[in-house]
Amino acid sequence: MLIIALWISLTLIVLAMAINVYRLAKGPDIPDRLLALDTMYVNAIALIVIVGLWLNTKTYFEAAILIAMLGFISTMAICRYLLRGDIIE
Amino acid sequence: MSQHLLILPILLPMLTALALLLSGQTSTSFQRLASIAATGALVILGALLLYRAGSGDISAYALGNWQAPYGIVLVLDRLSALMVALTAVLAFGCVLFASAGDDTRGSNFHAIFQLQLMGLNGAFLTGDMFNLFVFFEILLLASYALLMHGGGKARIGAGLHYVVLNLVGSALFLVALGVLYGATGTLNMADMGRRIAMLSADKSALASAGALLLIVVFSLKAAILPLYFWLPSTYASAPAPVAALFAIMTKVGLYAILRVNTLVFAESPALVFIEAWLWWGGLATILFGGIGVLAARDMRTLVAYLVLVSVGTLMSASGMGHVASVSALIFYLVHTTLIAGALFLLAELVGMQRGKAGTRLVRARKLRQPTLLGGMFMIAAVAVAGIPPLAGALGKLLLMQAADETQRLMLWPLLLLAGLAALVALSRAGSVLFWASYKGEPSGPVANRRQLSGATWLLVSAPLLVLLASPVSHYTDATAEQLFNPQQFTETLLPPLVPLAKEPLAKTSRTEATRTKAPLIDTSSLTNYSKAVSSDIATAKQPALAHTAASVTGDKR
Amino acid sequence: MSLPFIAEALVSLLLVLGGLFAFTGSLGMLQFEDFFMRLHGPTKGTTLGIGCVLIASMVYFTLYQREPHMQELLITLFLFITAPVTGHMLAKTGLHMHLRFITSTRGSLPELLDEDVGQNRVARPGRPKRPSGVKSRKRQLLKSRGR
Amino acid sequence: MSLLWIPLLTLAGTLVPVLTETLGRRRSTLATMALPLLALLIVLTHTSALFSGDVISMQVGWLPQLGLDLAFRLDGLTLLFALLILGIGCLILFYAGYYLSPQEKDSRFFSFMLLFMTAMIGIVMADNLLLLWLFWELTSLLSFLLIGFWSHRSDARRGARMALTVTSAGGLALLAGILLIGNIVGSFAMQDVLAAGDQLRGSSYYPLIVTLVLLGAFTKSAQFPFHFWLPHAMAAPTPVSAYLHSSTMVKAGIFLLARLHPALGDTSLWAISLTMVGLATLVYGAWFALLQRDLKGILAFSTVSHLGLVVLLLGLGSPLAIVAALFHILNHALFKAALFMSAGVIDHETGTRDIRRLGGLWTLMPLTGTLTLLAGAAMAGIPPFNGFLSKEMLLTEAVTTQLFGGLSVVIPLLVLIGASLSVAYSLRLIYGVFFAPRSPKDNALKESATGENEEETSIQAHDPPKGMYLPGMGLAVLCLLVGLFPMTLAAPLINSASLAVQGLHTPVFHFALWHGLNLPLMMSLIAIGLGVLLLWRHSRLSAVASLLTPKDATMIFERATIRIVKAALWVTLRLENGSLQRYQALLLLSAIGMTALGLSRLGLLTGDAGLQPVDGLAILGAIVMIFGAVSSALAHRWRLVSLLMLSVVGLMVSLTFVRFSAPDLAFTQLSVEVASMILLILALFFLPQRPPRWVSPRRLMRDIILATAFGLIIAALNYAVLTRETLSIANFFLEQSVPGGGGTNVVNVILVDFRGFDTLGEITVLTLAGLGTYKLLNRLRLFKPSGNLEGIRWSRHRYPLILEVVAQLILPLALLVSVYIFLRGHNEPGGGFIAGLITAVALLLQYMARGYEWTSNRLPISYPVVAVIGLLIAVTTGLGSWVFGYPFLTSSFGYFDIPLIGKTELATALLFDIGVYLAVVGATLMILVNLGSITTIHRPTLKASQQNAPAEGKK
Amino acid sequence: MKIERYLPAPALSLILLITWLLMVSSLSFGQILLGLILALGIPLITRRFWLPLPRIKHPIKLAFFVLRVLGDIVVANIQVSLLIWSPKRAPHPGFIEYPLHVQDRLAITLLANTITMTPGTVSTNISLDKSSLLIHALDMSDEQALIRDIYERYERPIKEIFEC
Amino acid sequence: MELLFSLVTGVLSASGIYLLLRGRTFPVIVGLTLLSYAVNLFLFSMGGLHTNAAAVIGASEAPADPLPQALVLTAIVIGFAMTAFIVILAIRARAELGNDHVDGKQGDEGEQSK
Ligand code: NA
Ligand code: NA
Repeated sequence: MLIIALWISLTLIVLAMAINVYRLAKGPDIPDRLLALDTMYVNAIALIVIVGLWLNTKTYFEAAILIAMLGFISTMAICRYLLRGDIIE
Repeated sequence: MSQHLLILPILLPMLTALALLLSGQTSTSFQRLASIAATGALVILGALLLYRAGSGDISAYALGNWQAPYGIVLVLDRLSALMVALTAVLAFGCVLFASAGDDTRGSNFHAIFQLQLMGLNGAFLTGDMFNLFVFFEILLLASYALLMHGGGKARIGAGLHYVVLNLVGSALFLVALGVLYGATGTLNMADMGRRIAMLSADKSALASAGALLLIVVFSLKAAILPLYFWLPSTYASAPAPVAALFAIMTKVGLYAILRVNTLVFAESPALVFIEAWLWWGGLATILFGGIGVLAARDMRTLVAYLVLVSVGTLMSASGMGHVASVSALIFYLVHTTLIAGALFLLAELVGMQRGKAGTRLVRARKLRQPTLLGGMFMIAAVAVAGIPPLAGALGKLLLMQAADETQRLMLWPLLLLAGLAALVALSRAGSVLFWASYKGEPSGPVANRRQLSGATWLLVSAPLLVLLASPVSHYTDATAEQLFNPQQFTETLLPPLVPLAKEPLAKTSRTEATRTKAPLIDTSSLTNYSKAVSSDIATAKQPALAHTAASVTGDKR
Repeated sequence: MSLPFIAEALVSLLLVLGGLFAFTGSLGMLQFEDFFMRLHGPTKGTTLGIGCVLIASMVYFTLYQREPHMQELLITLFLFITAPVTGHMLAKTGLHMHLRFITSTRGSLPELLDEDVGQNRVARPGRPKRPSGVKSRKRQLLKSRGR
Repeated sequence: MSLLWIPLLTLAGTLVPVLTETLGRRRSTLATMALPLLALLIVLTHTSALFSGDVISMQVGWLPQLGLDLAFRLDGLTLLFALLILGIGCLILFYAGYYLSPQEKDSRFFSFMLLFMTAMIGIVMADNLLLLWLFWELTSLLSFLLIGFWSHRSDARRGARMALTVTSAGGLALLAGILLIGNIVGSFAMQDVLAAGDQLRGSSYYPLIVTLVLLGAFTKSAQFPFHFWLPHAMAAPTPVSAYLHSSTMVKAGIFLLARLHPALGDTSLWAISLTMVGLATLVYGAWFALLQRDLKGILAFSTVSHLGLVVLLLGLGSPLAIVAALFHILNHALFKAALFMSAGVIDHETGTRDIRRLGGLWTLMPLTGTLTLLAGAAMAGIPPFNGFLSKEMLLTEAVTTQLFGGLSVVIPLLVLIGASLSVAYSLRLIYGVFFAPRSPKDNALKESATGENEEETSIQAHDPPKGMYLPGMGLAVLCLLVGLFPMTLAAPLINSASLAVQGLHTPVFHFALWHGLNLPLMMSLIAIGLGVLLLWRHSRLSAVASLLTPKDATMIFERATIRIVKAALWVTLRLENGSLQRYQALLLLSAIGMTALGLSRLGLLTGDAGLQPVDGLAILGAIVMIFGAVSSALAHRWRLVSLLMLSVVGLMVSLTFVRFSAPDLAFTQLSVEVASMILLILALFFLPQRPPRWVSPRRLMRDIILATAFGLIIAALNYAVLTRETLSIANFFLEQSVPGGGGTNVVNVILVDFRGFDTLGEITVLTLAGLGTYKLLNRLRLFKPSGNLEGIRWSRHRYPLILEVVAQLILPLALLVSVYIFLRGHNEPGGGFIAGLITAVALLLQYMARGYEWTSNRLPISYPVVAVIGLLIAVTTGLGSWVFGYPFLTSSFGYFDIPLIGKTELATALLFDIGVYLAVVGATLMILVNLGSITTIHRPTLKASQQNAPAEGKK
Repeated sequence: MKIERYLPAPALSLILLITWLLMVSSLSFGQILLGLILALGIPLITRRFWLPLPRIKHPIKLAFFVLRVLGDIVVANIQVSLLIWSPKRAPHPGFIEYPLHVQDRLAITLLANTITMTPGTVSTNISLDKSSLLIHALDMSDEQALIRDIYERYERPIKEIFEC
Repeated sequence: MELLFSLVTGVLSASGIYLLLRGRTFPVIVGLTLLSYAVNLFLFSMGGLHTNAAAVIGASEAPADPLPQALVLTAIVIGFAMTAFIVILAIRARAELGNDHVDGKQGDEGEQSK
């Protein structure tokens, strides 16, 4: 059961990431792409967690923490850039 | 302390730099004093290292007490001792010169200068490939920072090229390292060398690819023909004491080539190609460097091209690949490094007094100290052009003598013509700079005592090398001999070779391990490797340093 | 029904739900026609989806493998704090950049023009035409403010 | 050993002028002469031995590897030259003491002269060919300095450069020849070389050697067609001309020919080369001497001619010819030095050297006139002067030679012409200066006057002080005396010299004015007659000559030089066009080529380890990565898009690290990714964002091909390695990580222990980058756009409220996480570096959310100091092991039972990691915050104390 | 006073301690001790970065609020999912200007985030004078109803929690 | 898998090189970053591609070669330092030279207006 659930979940997440990539490529505007990238970061968290479950290991888990934190900060940086140009002022 | 002698050339400048950075910018005179004192101490250290290496023994220093090939070791042989000493001598002149005022044109000059020395010494002393990369990066980054010291259009423009090319170079370095590691499974140079000698033909070809790529990277640093274009503008635009110090930078590349050619790739089939590359590249560099010398319209550019000619000379000599040529090239290297440094410093002094014209080779106002500077220029010019009676001539003679029947055919004419080009260009430069001045009273600043002593310090090498030609060339002969006998190196540094174990992860487990928590292990291979390793470990971590140092230097014989 | 089974069932459910929500969130990004609408999916769906997956992992390790593992909670908390901020900032950026929205959008934003968002928009270089994939939506021409 | 004293004394003499500068010119000059005189004395003490044909030599080892020894010899040939160098040298020094004007920097001049003297002595005494070459080049160099002594004059500078160029070029050729000789003989020692004549002549390199050696000798001795530098060297002060360009340096080439005669001579190649060149030079020099207007010009060309004569004699090669050559060397030195001195006197007294402006000086300067008359007659070869003797011998040899077979008759004919011309210019010199009526009305003459003062300077002309004419007079008298008593005064010397050159072949000879009425005498008479005739018709002659004169050699030389320099510049600029793209392309091409060369030796790209199966996830990941990379490249004109794509690649790289079991790498990559992102966004703001113009398709094609080739090489390399089993030292680390390093995370243990030294270097690099950027940002002023590319003004929300609040919440959490990551590092993925980046990024978020000023007010920390302290902690940890007698960075750890807490591990590696942490935090913030701050009023600038330095950027 | 000095934010400290324990997933004495040290130390270090935040006056209300929001999030997701999965139904998006009653920064943030996370709305802009919040609704039929709804469900509880 | 991995490093480095050969500083920086990604992957892969084999004693029973990982970690950090430096150098160059061309000039060989 777990394996099947993992399969389903993994497939869905991977599909979600594919959509993100599509949006990233298509745009049409920078915020669209940024949104896609940010979502991709978040989906990557799920990917790592699912792979961790799959492999039955916690070794890579901190990567999820880092992605959550750092993805947010880099998205904020780009937003600030788009809003104000200068990100530290 | 003597057992830690090998690491002092790295730690001393580093600690000096840190102390300088912590002391802030409060007192310029303190910074200068500290920097000069530390560099002076390095000169003494260099002498001690020369003395130690002069005995013919090779000493090693196992960092973290992890023996080679597992840990990083510093290795002192004749060549590395010579390079460290040479760096110190050059740096001392530069730092003296810089202390006259160039150091305050930007921030943290002395600290970065010391870190540059740290990088250089580390690159010369390390016996580990990857550690060499790290020290390369330290010295490169320090050189970037020093190059930008004081800012200005020309520097920034030239610096951008220099930095980008070197970054690509660093990337290639890593690729080459990766391939070499993939083929040999080790990073220690001596270990890599002996493993390359035993590789199967298949893997040996792989290692060749890495080796050839690595040589391209080193050639970029050393600046030979298709890869030297960054050099003229970079050297010509650098602040004088920095440009002078940069005289050793190309030699780092050369040093690395010498090291890997004799220690790592000595048994590799790639060596033939490497030597051909060096030989032809070196010759072409002499040719185009000589042309550039003729074309130079500025004294700094002229000196930069002279550096190129010397690089070409050294490289072609390294491409000859025998003991005599290596000995000759080391002799020439010592001379050319110091004189190029002196010339950069002199150019600055001359430019300073010529007002707007600076070092451009056009008529300008009279110099303040025409006799003194002219005399110094004369000595430097004679030395660098390879005219008797100074060391350049001896170096050239040694090199020409070292060439064999067929090599001669290419080397001699080029070398002689390049010498002639240098002579023509330098005589023209000298006559414009010192003779063809406008009427009127000189108004430039008088050269500072520290500047003069810095330049003189380097300049003295030219006559000194002539006087000491015999002992020096004895040393370089012995150095070349030592280089071509890597067995000594390997034997003192490494435990007897144990065949490397297979990867513990067996092939089948690679694919199957995906799902199960406990991957399959080929137990037989595991026991094999643990046996092999445990015998290594027994020798790896030594109980105490006293033993380490003694065992490696082979005691007093 | 042993504990492991319940745990397994719970984990499986959470995983599937998580996957579904996450996928839905991203699908919204594909389906909707303007940026502001596309924003809704990821901020809500993806966040919740990932939350589910995280909880699933926590449950799995803690209950199923009996190795307490609570970091997932931390990440979930973190995501729930940051996701809306990301959404908000992205929307703000979208407004600032005068992104077009579909004509059927209701409401108006008159006073924002002067005060809060960028102004003096210059003519933009010609942008590619939006492919009008679905004929029935042809009426919903895209409009843009500030022109 | 006394031999060594000869060069040493003259060398020591170089210091005398400087030391005695304060004593006044006279005394200084006398003092300067003392040491050379002493050296001369030493030479003379050996004469008796040398006259009997002995060779005295000494040797000190210098550079045995090179075959270069400090070896000197004294034989007859050396004696002849040493007497000239030292004897005439002293006279000229004496003369120069009067010649130079009082305000000139004479000490330098005299020092150079003595140094030159040393070099010349070195050439003639060298008992080692390499040593000879060293001194040879030294003379070129010193002649450069001496010719250019009046450096304010452009002709002096040009003449000096030309002389240096030509003679050094020859010197370099000579070097090649010498090295070849040394190679064949196996030694550079003179006696070995001289003894190896047959071996050399038999070598296949012989023609090359002869060519090279002759090139050296001919350039030095101004033989046609390399003669042209000599007349231009006349810009030198007259003592220099007298010394270098008549009696010594120009004779060095001839000396070399004589010296190497036993080794290289006696072949038809040698003989024909020397004869032809000598003949051509003889006639050519004499012809142009006749056409010169400048006194020194006449003397210079006559020198050329006479040197040709000597070369001719050496070429003829019969024993008597060689004796004659040696004799003429002596004679020429005597009369030419005297003539130069007199020319100097005339110039000194009248202010001009133009023969057309001079005349009638006999009454005004009788003594000078007498001296000139005597020496000039010697030069013309008029009996009873010494010149007549050697010329007679030449004519004899010319008549008897059979060198050219049937064409040999050409030789005496040409020699006759040369002799006639020689008579003519000698007489012209004497007549023109002392007896001819002066014609100041000549306008053309005034225009071309070389003297500065156009006024009738000769009115005040009178004989100079004794010191100035006595040396010349002495020499002139000597010319007469040698002519009258050759067997007493010259024969022993010439005999011993000949012994040195041709050994047993030395003939029994008899110098005499009268050999009977023979063909040579007839020819002499004809020559004198013709000479007078030529002088008489001189004006017509010059008119004809001016038509015939080919282009001036100087012009050719100068133009050639300029052309070469221009060509060099063209080549250099073509090669170094300042395009980074080209330099990169070359680097890449080299890398591709060399690597491909290595790979081509690989039999099969796929190794024996085989392949692992691919899974869907990996394929998808690869596609995303490839998509990201390619679109980042394609979108480079839309920079933000390119950046976002780059970010995708970065994320995928971290996921790849996760996929292939490298958690630490994944974490590091992720945290570095964010820092780089922020960095690049800052860059985006400051760099112009307008898309660049389109690139030509050809260029694009080139780039694409290059990039593809590189990609293929990398892929091939990667594939080749991946499909082969790597046998590495890795197992040691896995085995030793826990027992030896005290940590279960092997990667971390490698970083802080096994290879902690690398890590120390790495954080040094990071700190250095910080320091470097600080340098770059110093006083940087930038244009700050007021809106984005599309013209939308920046939002008025400087610090969005919601971001402010969230940043505030995140900071403590992030710090907690970084502590967590830090502490687990040694045993599980994590560590100081990642923790440091998390801290740094969290703090950066504060800067972004709240602005620079607000944040730095609350965080009054100097980031460089943090970084440095971090480095210091790391180094100090490393140094700590010294206390226990272990090498730098030896780690130590232990497990301690702490009450209530339990077994806890304490490791020095942790301390080291703290250093890493601090260094990373400090360096990252130093870079990013500084960069951020340049748009604020807190831009980095140097402190006031350092601003007194001249404004930077001027250089 | 003294406690304030060494424990500037008890709530934060508690959160940090809990977070720490969650992170290390252990309740050993050593970890608790370490957690305590960090929970006390980090606020002391970061306090300089705080702007005055309101105290949570009614933690229980907060708990209820959180639960309600969580529930709403689930509902919101289902709603949005339906919208996404049924392309036939054309949504009617719209912008609404929501007048803000709370003025505290934390409260506004909390409200804005809540709005973003809950049914069909995303907060897009807070006006400079903090008087209004611009909201983008995915499917809006009645503007006033939405405003009322938001006020009743979220803003009022928030006001109560912080008593502002 | 090996082929796929090599393909990725190849494409990454090719894209990086393509960007490096552009005339402006920003693409060059992006190119360098891409190139360093490729190189890091390359170097990392020298220890072989292993799944669920983190070099943590106890966590995986057959750990991968940790040495290349440690090397790559160092390389990443150094790469970051270098990127930082060149970014700021590019900004400085822009300020000093007035444009962002790598050769400090407007337009370059091969570039032409469309
Ligand atoms: Na492998
Ligand atoms: Na800023």
